Amino acid sequence: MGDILNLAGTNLLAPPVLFFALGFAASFARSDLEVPQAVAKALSLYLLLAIGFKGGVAVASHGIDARLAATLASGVILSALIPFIAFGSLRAFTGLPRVDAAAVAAHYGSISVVTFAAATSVLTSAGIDYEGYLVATAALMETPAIMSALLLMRGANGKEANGTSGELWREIALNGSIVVLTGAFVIGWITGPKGLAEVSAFIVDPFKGVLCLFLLDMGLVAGRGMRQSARDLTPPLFAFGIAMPLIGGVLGAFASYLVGLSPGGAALLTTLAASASYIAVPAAMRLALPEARPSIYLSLSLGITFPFNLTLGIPIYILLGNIAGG
Amino acid sequence: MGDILNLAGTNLLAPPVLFFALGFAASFARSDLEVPQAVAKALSLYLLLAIGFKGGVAVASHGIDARLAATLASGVILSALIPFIAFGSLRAFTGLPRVDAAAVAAHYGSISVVTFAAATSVLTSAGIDYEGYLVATAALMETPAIMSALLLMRGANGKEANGTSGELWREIALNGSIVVLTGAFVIGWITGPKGLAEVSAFIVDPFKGVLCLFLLDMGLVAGRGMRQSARDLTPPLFAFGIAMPLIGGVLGAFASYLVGLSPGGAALLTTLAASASYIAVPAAMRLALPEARPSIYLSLSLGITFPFNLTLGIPIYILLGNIAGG
Amino acid sequence: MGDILNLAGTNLLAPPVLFFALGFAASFARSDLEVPQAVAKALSLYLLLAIGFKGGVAVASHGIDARLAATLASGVILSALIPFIAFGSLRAFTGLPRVDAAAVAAHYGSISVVTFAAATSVLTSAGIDYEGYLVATAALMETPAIMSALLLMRGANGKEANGTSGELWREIALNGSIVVLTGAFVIGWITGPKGLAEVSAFIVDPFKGVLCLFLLDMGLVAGRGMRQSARDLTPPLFAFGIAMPLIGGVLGAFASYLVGLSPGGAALLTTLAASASYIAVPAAMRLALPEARPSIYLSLSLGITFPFNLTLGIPIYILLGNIAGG
Amino acid sequence: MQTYPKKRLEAFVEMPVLHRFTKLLEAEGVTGYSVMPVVSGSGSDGDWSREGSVTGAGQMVAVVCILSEETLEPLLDKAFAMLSRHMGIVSVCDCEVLRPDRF
Amino acid sequence: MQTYPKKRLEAFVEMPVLHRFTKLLEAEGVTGYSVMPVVSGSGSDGDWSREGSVTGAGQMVAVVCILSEETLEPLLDKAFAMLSRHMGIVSVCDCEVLRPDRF
Amino acid sequence: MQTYPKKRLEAFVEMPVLHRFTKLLEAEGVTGYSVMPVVSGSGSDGDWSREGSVTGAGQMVAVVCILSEETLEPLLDKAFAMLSRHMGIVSVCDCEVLRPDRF
Ligand SMILES: Nc1ncnc2c1ncn2[C@@H]1O[C@H](COP(=O)(O)O)[C@@H](O)[C@H]1O
Ligand SMILES: Nc1ncnc2c1ncn2[C@@H]1O[C@H](COP(=O)(O)O)[C@@H](O)[C@H]1O
Ligand SMILES: Nc1ncnc2c1ncn2[C@@H]1O[C@H](COP(=O)(O)O)[C@@H](O)[C@H]1O
Ligand code: NA
Ligand code: NA
Ligand code: NA
Repeated sequence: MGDILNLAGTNLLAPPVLFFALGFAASFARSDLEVPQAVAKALSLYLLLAIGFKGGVAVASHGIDARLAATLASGVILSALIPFIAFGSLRAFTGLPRVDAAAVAAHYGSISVVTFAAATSVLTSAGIDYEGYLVATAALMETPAIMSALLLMRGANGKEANGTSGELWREIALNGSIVVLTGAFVIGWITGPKGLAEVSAFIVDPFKGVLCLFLLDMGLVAGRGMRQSARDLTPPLFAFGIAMPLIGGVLGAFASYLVGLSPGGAALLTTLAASASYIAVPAAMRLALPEARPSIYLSLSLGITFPFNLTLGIPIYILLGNIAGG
Repeated sequence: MGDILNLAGTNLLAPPVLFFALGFAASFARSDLEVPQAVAKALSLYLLLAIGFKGGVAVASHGIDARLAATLASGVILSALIPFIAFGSLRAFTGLPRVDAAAVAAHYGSISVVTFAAATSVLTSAGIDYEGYLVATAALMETPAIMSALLLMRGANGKEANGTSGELWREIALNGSIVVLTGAFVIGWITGPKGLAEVSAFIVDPFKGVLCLFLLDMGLVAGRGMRQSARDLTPPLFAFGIAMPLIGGVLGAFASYLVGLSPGGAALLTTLAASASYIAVPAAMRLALPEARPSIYLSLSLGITFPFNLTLGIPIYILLGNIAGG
Repeated sequence: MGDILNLAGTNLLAPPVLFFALGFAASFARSDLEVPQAVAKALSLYLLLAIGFKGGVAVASHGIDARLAATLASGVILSALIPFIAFGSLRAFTGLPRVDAAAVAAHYGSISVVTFAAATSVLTSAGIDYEGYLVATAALMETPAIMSALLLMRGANGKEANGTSGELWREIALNGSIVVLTGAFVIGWITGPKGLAEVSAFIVDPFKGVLCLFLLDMGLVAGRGMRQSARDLTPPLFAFGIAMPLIGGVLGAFASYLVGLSPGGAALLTTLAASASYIAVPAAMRLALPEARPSIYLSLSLGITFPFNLTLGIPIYILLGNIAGG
Repeated sequence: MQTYPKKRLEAFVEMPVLHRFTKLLEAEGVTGYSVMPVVSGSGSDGDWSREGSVTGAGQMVAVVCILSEETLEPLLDKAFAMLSRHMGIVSVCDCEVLRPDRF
Repeated sequence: MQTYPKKRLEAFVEMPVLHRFTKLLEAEGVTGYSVMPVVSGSGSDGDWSREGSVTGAGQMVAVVCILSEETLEPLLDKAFAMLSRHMGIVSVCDCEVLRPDRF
Repeated sequence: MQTYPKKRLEAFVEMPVLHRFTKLLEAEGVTGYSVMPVVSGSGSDGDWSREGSVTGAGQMVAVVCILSEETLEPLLDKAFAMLSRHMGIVSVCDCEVLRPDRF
């Protein structure tokens, strides 16, 4: 417990969190600071590529163990299951309309790669190892939640959601962020440590610095979103944005325990379960549930849950991982 | 003196200056070479962030000394004072209309971060140390000059300048470049050398290379500006663009002497006083003094003073710093 | 031969080729993955700058030898000559209209810097040295092919090609990619190893990683092009896209033998002769031969020849270089 | 110079829907269209800006299409049906072109 | 399909003034607007290009706003007053929309 | 507010030809123009997208120019002659401006 408080303190005063806070504050003070969209996309691409590649190399180095399949499966189950819990809570406690609740639920079942990246960077600083295939788990967890959300809506009114066709699923599954994460993972796996050595000056060394810059941008965007939709976020919704990641995290930790992950791996699966999507799911919701309001789901995911996870959540998830992990 | 000639020679043939020259030449030859705006903004953001962060870390390492407050104060005074000298000279010698003279004056009171960056990079190559809080001084020097320029205009015709409201001042003070420089400085101060170690592969190692790329871009933009407004730049204006940084530099050196800065610190305060803004002030002038012609102030600042400072100015300011500094 | 098979195998499973394949596959699966244009341009600029700079430094270190002039001259001759062969083959075997054939021919006489970059990166990994002035040769080979193509068209119908004026030639010769490559080469030459040491954390260390990212982008663009113009690419054209680089390569190897280049240098001149332009020539063709269809020449150059060179071509050219080189 | 009357359709559509919208245009037989970026905006669903954002959700683009009156009529119905559930607006104005056969 | 006449306002304004201009639009009760990037241009104050530039000074953006004739009238006066000291131009053309209630 | 009728010319031209086209505009005496980016498009020469691409070939930009009817007439002939061999289209619509002396 002392350790975890320590870790939380260290985390709060580490560059990534401080840069996020800078962006958030600048946005609230209505500074004109902004990161051009092309640059934000490049930073995001870099992080996905680096995380995927390193995960693949880790699998190549340490080999696949028996827990690989179980971890992947538990990730898929968590992603598909969490939306039902989220939807139920939202309907019970927040009075959010059905379609908004379903859209929000999809976000919380899915995952946030930058939260994952921040967690790996804390683990690395703390010298804690983790299974490389958690990256593949992350990629697999992106979409099942969307399916659950659509099921929830179909259950609702018998009316088919907009374009739940094969085309929609192709678009969702081949979202650029999923393709890069998965592709880089496979490439890392194929090329192994030898491949990593050739590109590590690009992929490994500057990683944390790039993460800081991207978090500055996330802070700016989150702050802007909060400024604009503060009125939409009622206290119960706000509470949901803090409670839901904790619930997801506990489920993730429990799954990690069942699967038998290492403490580091458990911390990451916990983090994945606790995190909420901000790239793939929002775009999918505009196609599948266009009546759901982006101001609600983006504010909750980016404006409340992401900052919570980045600051207090990650240390908690590392603690949970420590308890759950072998 | 031999040293300084040596330094000047080395500086002229160092990659940063040569890349600037390449951009300038390409622009004059009307090559279609260009750096996309999003990339130019990212490079600028990177330089601000890196300079700010390293300055903060330096303060964290060496502690605050008695001269901190005096340095900050002298920076503010220089920034506020220089516009009056610039305005007077312009009115006396160049026949520039009042409003253009005031706008130009604001640029010369304020500072250019990339000139500062180039100077720190020369100092680092030469193994000369400097006080980290010069970065904070740079941030503080951005805006007082604007206030002086508006005072000059108000004095002129009794008529209030356009929107000298609180809103205008908020916009000026929260200009993105000031926010990043200051914010990164504070973050560097908080996280100290430990934080720097984590991100130095991003913030320290590639710094000079990124500076080269940004200077290539600055050369392209400066060359384009010169090509387009050559006719606006009369010989007296051209002379002002060379003489004014030298006057500012001497004042900066004198202030450094009074404050008791180290030779490196004195070189930087001299450089700041000698440099002219090209980000924050131009935008502020479009709001506050829209009748002033950007072709005049951007050409002077970017097309004449910046190249002069980059090539011959910096070695001179280092010499002045050496004389003035303790 | 065992070596070369080995090299080919290694090359196929190295990160650069795999990232290209990822992009190509993502594009074919119609993923929405894309690299913003500003970022693609920045990556291209970086590669040109880094290759140019390193080439110049190599010349500064090893001095100019007697072969410099001969290499440059042979590059110019290859660039001017290959279009005639390409044009003849296209007219004889593919039934391509005259203007399309001339435009395609210009692409194959000219060169692809990213193919060159990939080849240097394979050489570096294999520990094979090469003459730095091959970079200057690359820059010189960009444009003579365009002149040949225009000659071919003028020969055709007596009618002057569109705007074969001095203005057109200025635009072609001062294409941004040529200016950066040449300029950085000269800067590298001036600053030498000392200059390189200052910027190598930016220019040398991350080079291969950046190349991977750019190749991901090239894969996306090539795949998109192929998807859209598959119907334009008849089997004879497809065969041309594979055969022509091999013919060019053999000529390049022969020239290398005559000039007396080292095995590494011969591999690079062979690669240059075998590669086809995708930046400078397409833009020039839109000006000079607007009736030629970009879908033909871009698909051939980017969609067929580039992937072939990247995967199988480069090992072959290294083998040829080994045979031809001293 | 002789010019010919055509229509200029300008649609602000959500990025995630863009692909479907352009497919509709093609299905309705337009001869061409251009997609132009939008930086930021404001509407009944609030304000947005592209800067810093990595998701297409909530981001708009503009589709500009010069077309003939005959093509426009049936297209408008279908565009209306497709976009009714989505953010964005469609407007049409009269214009003149030089090469009537191209539209 | 039934369409309704509206106005399309297009203003090229300086980047530093953009914020004030959109505030004016909102104050005048427009229901929405879109800001579109401009790459380069030429006018009485000379040529400019955004590429390579890091300051907003001298850079233009385009504001496009579909609005009703009633909203347009008072807005034009105020826009004129605001922009008279700044670079840029305002033009208005007629257009047709599908959902009249939205403007 | 009093407004004055002018013309709004919108030309989608290939990037490599842009420079020549704007030179033509200047030669014909327009008082200003703005160049706006285009992200992707479709036409008789197929589809294209700027993303990922480093060459200007096959990429379009839009040139918007507010001008007087008198300037337009001779310009159209020359624009037609210049662009006939190139990709792209030109359209013109009526618009109203506030400051007639500026065009
Ligand atoms: N009247 C309008 N004129 C121009 N653009 C508009 C207008 N209304 C909406 N938009 C654009 O469409 C987006 C979504 O509109 P809305 O669905 O009303 O929120 C806005 O953010 C604007 O970018
Ligand atoms: N007639 C015009 N048509 C289109 N854009 C224009 C026109 N006049 C000016 N502009 C744009 O507004 C900017 C500033 O114009 P000016 O204030 O005349 O220098 C120009 O650089 C163009 O981007
Ligand atoms: N009818 C149209 N409306 C709008 N843009 C068009 C139209 N036709 C062509 N374009 C644009 O011009 C480009 C070249 O057209 P084309 O020469 O027909 O291939 C297309 O890719 C579009 O960007
Ligand atoms: Na989750
Ligand atoms: Na100054
Ligand atoms: Na070639």
